[in-house]
Amino acid sequence: MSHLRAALLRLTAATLLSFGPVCAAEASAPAAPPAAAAPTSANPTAAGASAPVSTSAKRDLSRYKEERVPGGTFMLAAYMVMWALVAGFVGRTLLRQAKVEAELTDLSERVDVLTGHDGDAT
Amino acid sequence: MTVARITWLLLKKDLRIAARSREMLGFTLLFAVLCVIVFAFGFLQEGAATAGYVPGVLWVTLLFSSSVSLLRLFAPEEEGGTLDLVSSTAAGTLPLFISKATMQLLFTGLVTVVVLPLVLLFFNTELKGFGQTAAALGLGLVGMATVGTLCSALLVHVRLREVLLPLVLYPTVAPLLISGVKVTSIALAEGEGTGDWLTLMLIFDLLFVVASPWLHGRALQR
Amino acid sequence: MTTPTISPTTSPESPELAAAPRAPVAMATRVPVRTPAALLVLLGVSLALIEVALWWIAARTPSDIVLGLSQKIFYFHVGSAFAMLLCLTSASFLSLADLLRPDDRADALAQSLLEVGVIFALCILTSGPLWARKAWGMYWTWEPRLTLTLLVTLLAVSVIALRAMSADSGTGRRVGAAMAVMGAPASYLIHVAVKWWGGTHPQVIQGGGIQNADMRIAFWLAVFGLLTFAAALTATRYRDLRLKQRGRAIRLNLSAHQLRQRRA
Amino acid sequence: MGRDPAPATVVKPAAATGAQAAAAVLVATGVAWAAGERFVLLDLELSVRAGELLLISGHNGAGKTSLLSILRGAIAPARGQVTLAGVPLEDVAADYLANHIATLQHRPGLYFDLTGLENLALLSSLVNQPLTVTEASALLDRVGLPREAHQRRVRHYSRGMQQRTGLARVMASGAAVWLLDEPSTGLDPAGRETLSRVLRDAAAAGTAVLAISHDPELLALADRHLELRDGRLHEAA
Repeated sequence: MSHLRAALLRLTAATLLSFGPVCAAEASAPAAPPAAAAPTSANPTAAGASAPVSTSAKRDLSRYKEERVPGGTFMLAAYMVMWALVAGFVGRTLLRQAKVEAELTDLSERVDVLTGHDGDAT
Repeated sequence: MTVARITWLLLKKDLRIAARSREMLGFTLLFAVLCVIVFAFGFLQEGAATAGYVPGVLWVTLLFSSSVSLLRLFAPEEEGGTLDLVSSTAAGTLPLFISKATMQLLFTGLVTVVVLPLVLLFFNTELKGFGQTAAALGLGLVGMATVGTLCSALLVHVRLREVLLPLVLYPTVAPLLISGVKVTSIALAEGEGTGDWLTLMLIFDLLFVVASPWLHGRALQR
Repeated sequence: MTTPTISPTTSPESPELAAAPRAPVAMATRVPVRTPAALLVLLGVSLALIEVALWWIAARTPSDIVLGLSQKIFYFHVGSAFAMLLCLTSASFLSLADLLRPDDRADALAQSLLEVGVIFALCILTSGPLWARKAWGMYWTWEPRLTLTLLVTLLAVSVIALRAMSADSGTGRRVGAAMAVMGAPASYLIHVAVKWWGGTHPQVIQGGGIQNADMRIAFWLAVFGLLTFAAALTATRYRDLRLKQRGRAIRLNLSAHQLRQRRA
Repeated sequence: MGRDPAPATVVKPAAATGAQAAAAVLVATGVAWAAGERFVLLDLELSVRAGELLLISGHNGAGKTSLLSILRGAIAPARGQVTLAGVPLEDVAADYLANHIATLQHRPGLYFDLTGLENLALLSSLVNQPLTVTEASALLDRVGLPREAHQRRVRHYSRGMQQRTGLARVMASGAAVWLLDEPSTGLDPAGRETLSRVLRDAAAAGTAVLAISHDPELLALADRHLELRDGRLHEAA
């Protein structure tokens, strides 16, 4: 089980580490109008050539100038919640599995006592 | 032949019981009327209920009242302990399913006949595109009755089924509900292009009508 | 990993019971009591893919002109959606198989797939609105794909709750399986909802695909990473459920043993 | 009476291996059933012969009702099997089973919003033994249901009257095996008298009658009396 736990920790750490600088960059950048959003610091080369996701064309851009939704923070929040959900599920699974395994050990001991087998009879 | 004969026997019995316990039908109708009134209150804007809500109110009222009657659909069998007797006939569980689905269809049909004019009246709307609306309602009711009967039958022996029934029923009939609302709003606005939606409803109906009795038989086998 | 070893010889199954024509519950075949190596490999591969994908998204993919960083949720959002649809539809099919021919393995697998599917559905239902706040200006719209996803998630949750409530009764199992089967059309509809109902959901994959090479790489890395991760989670849950079935069978056998001792 | 309530020849006995085996209609071998993770019935053996009145007793929770459910094929045993005339129950079609095994459980198996007569007419046609009104009426007379009650709804019957009508339904089914769970519940002394007479007559006509009961009146009448203890059946003292 320790493999799983370690892997999960690593994953979470990696998420935070990889997004940390990106978000810091956005947070510190002056609130520029989004239409002119600068390429992020982590990504100087590709941004110029990049095409935005196809849906952006139709959008009314004026609203974003006023609203300034902190997209980066939202993205980070989304990733955090997603990993928290998965981690919660995995944690619960591990707990349940540990319980089932303990129960099985206990049961096999009881069975051994009843049937007169040695514990390690294979 | 056996299927038809036994189905008729069971249906006749259900009709007789329904006629003797008319309260059930009466209360369901009252509930449906109450639903419409509450919706009218809820959607009151500047002293008038807005016509744009008519399709939604109509379909949701039908869905709610059909859940109410679905919860009572197998009550006669449960009360007297006859479920085993009527589900092991020479034609299997099919007659039971058909008779119950027919009962549910008749029931919701009656509710619709009362609710539709009432909604139009309360929301100050004229009935336009009657043919399309009727077709959508017909298809929607058939689908809702078959899936509903299946849900009701599945949950007969399940605790907390009052809560579980909507949880199964609503996602399953969601396609019918969404297209029904679409068709009704297009028809009321005398718009074009209900054909695709009606076809979609027909496809789902066919799927439900074929799959529901089969699943019913599989899930309730010994 | 520390796991108990239960050898077949320690089973209290007496010969005449073993020869009985019907197995009681879940006696069927071998249960993997040791965590299989394949599972660990699967887990390692998925985590590696996910980490590479994360790095790629953070370092290589461009930022959207309008959406800024919030667009970067897209990769894992769509990956989770793939995983959810795959999990829930296969759960429906396995439930159908279990209805046709009861099989403890199909049942356990369907259960684990449902649970993992719900987890990914919850991921979508949080990442989606957070993206939509920036893109559509609101957290939630009654858009067909969103609505259907929510409905199907509720259905899956109620199936899981029903199973938890009805313990190991045959009725609960059959009813739950039938409910899972009934969710299949709705799951399929989520896939085609945007096309049919003309929702506002972006159609990146169906409509045109991704132009930017880095974005495409990040996207497929995330998708395969999440799919393998879902498989690993499912396998873990499945193993757990199988162990549980095994434990139940052993406890039943113990009770048979005790009953016989009392008679003697 | 229009016809015999329990024709004995409906179930063909399996290939005879002896006088006893030939008469055994319903046989349970090695039956086990578990509630949760505990066995309630285990290694249970039982054979019910045509024409006998068999009584089963046992303390509460001993598994009597579960045994009845297994015998009528409503639930599959965890282990072992039950055969009807030599055929395992899981291979018998549901309607064949319904035609050949009639049960009376805690709930009488009647529609509460139908009259006694209507109930008999409907439920007997479902098992291919349709009764005429006269026949149904005669049956209800036989179980001692007052004439004026025939046309009333079962909902307005007393518990004992419902039990009598349920018994009439079992008689009308023409089944070769009767499985009755506490048949004397709610019956007055006259009703018990009637019940004893009906069961004795049915057994005499070749029906295999198995009843769960602690009623001394029935005990005195029974051909065999078994006690369910520790998951098995024992000859009662």
